[in-house]
Amino acid sequence: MQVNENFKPVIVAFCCNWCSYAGADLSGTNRLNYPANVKIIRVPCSCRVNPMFILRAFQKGADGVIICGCHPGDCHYTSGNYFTRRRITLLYSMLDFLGIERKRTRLEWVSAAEGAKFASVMEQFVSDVQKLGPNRRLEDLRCRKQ
Amino acid sequence: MNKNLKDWIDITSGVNVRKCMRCGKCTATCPSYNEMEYHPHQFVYMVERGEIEPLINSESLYKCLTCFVCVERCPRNVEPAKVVEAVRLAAVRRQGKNHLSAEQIPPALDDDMPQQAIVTAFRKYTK
Amino acid sequence: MQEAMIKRAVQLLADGTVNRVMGWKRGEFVYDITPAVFTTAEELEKDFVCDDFTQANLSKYLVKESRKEGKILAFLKPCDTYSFNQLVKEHRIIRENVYVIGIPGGPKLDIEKIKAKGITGILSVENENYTLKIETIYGTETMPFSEAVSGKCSGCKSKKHVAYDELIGDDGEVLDSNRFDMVAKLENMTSQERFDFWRGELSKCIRCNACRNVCPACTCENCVFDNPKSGIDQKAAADSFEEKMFHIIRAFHVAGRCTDCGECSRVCPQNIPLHLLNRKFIKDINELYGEYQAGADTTSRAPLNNYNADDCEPSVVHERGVE
Amino acid sequence: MQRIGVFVCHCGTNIAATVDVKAVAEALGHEAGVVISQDYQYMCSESGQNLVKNAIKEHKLTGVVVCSCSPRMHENTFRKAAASAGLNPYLVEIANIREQCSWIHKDIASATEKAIILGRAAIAKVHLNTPLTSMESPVVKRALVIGGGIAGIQTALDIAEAGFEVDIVEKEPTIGGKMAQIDKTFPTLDCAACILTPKMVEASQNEKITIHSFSEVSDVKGFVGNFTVTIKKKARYVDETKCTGCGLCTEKCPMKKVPNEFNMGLDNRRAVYIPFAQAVPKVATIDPNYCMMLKNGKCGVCSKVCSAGAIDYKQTDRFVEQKYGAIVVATGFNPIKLDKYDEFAYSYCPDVVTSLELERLMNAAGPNGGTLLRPSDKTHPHTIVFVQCVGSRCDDGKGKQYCSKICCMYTAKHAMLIREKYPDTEVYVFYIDVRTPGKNFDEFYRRAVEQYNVHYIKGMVGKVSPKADGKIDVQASDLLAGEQLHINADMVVLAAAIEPDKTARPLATMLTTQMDTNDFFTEAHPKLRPVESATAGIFLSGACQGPKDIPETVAQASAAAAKAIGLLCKNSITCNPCVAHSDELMCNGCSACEKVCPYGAITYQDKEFRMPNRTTAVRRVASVNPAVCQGCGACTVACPSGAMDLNGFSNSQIMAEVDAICK
Repeated sequence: MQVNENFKPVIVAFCCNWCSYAGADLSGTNRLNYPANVKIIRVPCSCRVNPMFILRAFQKGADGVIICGCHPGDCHYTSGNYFTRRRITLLYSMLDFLGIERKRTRLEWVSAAEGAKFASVMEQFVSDVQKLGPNRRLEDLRCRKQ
Repeated sequence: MNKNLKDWIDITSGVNVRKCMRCGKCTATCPSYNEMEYHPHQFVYMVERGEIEPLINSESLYKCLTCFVCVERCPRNVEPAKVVEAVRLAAVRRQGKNHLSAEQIPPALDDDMPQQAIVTAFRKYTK
Repeated sequence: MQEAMIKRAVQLLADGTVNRVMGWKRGEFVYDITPAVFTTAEELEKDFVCDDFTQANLSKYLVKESRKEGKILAFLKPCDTYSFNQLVKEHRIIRENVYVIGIPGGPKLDIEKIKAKGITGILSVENENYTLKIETIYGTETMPFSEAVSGKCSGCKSKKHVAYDELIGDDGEVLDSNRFDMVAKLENMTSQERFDFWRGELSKCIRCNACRNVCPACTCENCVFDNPKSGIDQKAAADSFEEKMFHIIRAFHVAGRCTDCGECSRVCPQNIPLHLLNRKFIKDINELYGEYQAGADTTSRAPLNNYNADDCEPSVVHERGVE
Repeated sequence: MQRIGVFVCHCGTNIAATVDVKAVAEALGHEAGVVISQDYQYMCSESGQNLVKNAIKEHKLTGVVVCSCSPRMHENTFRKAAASAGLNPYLVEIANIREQCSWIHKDIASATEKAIILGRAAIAKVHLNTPLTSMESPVVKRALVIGGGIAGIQTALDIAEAGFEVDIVEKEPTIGGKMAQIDKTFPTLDCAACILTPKMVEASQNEKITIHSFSEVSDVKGFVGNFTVTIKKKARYVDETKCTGCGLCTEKCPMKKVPNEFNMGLDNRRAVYIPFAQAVPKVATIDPNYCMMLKNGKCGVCSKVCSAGAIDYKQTDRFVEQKYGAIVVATGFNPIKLDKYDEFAYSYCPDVVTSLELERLMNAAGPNGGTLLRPSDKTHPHTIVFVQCVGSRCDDGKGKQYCSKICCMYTAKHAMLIREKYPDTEVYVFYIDVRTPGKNFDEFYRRAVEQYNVHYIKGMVGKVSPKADGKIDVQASDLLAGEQLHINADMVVLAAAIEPDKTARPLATMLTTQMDTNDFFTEAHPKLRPVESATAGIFLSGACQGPKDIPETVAQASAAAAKAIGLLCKNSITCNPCVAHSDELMCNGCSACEKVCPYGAITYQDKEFRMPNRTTAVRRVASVNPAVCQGCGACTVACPSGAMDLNGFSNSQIMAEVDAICK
């Protein structure tokens, strides 16, 4: 597949305040580089991420959406990420069913101590989306900047 | 270690030998203990280590009565008897090692033997 | 059947058990059936109908009706009782205010399938030993019953009533249906093929909201798409994405609650197979979290409001089937 | 119209080296609603904060965006600064342009571009921020301890010591729990009663402590700081206030054949009884299942002999309602039933006993007065076999998957005590692993092996068969010797697994606390909050949270007390205002949110709503208790109608951020 080097995918990352957001901070503290395309939105828990947010991001032109939460069993609110796991599994399955490229969506468990993992996950996710090219199947053409 | 053979035993027996916590309860009440070279817990452990050849070559294989006491008692649900049976099958199914040939059958026949037993034995002990 | 139902309804009205009856009545044409509430024996005898076209699921209407003064009698087909149970579980129907009579289910007929044979000017449709005798203004036509069976009945999941106060006719069994075949077929397509399929289907959507309005799981006081605070309120489909978003979110909101009654596809004026979205969720839930039939009882926890510590990771989606 | 101030921090060169801060301030200054956009060397410094404060006053700002380091670092700093300048602290948003931008990117152009986008997202969010105020909720200065074992007693004593009223609810006629039944304690071998009974007396004499013995919790309402609990005081047919505990009734009662549960049914008590000599409260209780008077109205001996006139055959269950600020659960454990383990012959051979039964058999106050005799023929046992892990570490559906933790140590204790008292008795211990982590624990176990010559054999007992001559054949494997053994034993002692008390499950439902699949209470955080439940104001003490020995139980009991005291010390609790709230007009009352709430913060009520045409309709709607909600947001996604939203992270706020990023 032809990879367009000039294409800069827009990546939205929803990060749980207690684990992944702190993990992202740690990768910053350790100066671990990952692509600038990733923009993080802080949520109290991964279970706060409504499927509507994900679809909205795609609608407004995001090329990939990643959700990061605490590892199962480590949720600050004891059970939030277990609900996230079911909801997001089903949502991703539905997006796949509708023919949306699988690699545009991802869920990762990143703890507050895993700065390096955060950086490498982002690195890889951006490169996967880069290979897929712009999100044509799920965007709202009206909102796209020309 | 024969990886394929170990995998075959794992699949055939349906037993996850890694669940064993080595308590020895299976061996504790095995009625064939005295006749066996390898005891139920050793079967499980040796399969875990992939040492299946010695088991196949051991007479212990045919001393197991398949009474299922070990299965009944095992606190971890490991089911040693099924491991023994799987190893036994591995031995039985070896090419060229048929335990029964067609010629051997007529002399073994007697009037009391049910027809079904002969057919079953022949099916089971030949490849 | 219809006579027995009217007779029983009249009895229950007379002895004061109920003060209203929920059923169906005929519109301008024989196949033009609409749910209706009857309050007198006269009305019942004049308008009440139960035939091969009375498909509509009455459960949803009971959300409002069960909150009115007095008790209402509702005739529910097996599939409707699942929706009924689900709504009772969600505290949407007040169970004490409804007297449920279970009646045998379909298969019911889809008039569109008859019309598709080029039969027009229909005056009446009779089922004679599974051959339809259709009187039209142009004369009599016939066609096999099986060819006119409604889509929602062809994948019937159960003939068993899961909630009722009394039964007319016999109770049936949960069936072994083939309802997931089409979902499985789509799953086995490539990503591009699936996308093309759904673009073709969903682009027909005119956002008439019929699917939402008929759905017995969509009983929100105010739909999230009509709620200005939700951030996604929309008036109509302005572009190809919005109806996609609408249908995904709608399917997601009813996931684990949808009883697979098939009303959404039945009422869709554009004939979009919307039930496939719901069935996809049901199939996934069954495969990933264990068999679950919404509405089969009134106590179990919906799969999306539940979890197991060893649930699968979302990556299973990415690992199975073809990309 | 919003008036938003944007403040871009250089953080020395931390940010300024890779992000063109001037350009960021310039670009964000053009965003809608922004009236001032400044950059500064160190925004978190005194003068930096003053910059923000002055701008708030001067420009009458309605929102503040600080582009700086992580909000986990300085969000509070800037919130406080805003508050001191008269702006609601929740109208401040942080754009993280250090950890998530300048520190990870090297290219100035792309880092600057990203910083601007992050700033825009924060501005978009702050447009929708609403002023939030922390709610204050008063704290009732009284604690409830459920369970009167050593855990409950210790917790109650500690809380009372701190000066708070505390009630103990105990379902048995006396407090003391399992520890009262134990003979000696490891690893010091001091007598359990000698160290426990003074604590029981202390609890009964402490004027801050009220003991509700023979009582159960029947209902719990309310939330942290303000629970209303209904306590059911079961009828004991004896007036507690009159009974002096003289025990005359328990001697005169003609009903002699009642199994004595305190001695594990190894001997009998009367229908009217005091469980043991040091019981607290020392009050008699009549067992209605055996009392002839209560069963058929014939007898009345106890009433005749009672000089205090305390016997009251007409007593009924009473209900007491009380308000509490904190609740500590200390419901403890029980050994599991061994009816599924036929191979150990427990159900039909009296000489096969559990370890707890052995405690009673060896106890001076036990059925044999402290002499170890076989229950069947009262002869002295010469060979005793101990079996470890009976029902523990089992994956066979009959037992428990966990390790019961205390058995290794008490078995070493039993073996040692027997060998010391009866040197002619041979003791065999069959073990799978010996687990002795704990202070002086392994030394203790080694002493049993080395000094007391206890035979520790690695292997499991497979079958226990009573023989005709009264002996017991124990068939086992010795894995290290590779032998199958037969031991001709006189007694077999089974280290039965322990499980949470059966009352714990319904209690957890009442308290809306979480339990694991084994019915142990789940702690709020397995490492950092081990004595709190996830439900605010409910604390966990002792074995109800997991198997524990006495030292651990007491340590946890005091820790739970400290947590409860910390709560009771406050006059009111300040609640995090970033909590969920339900829009009643949108809510369907479907209960989806309630199901996913880990804190039980959501309740339902029927409310009347105005409908068109001057009619009204009653609808069930959810309401969130802001004192209990912790703000995870699980409910907001479970809610199909969008009625449930989260303060500080509302649907529209997050959506605005998404839009700003994707624009």
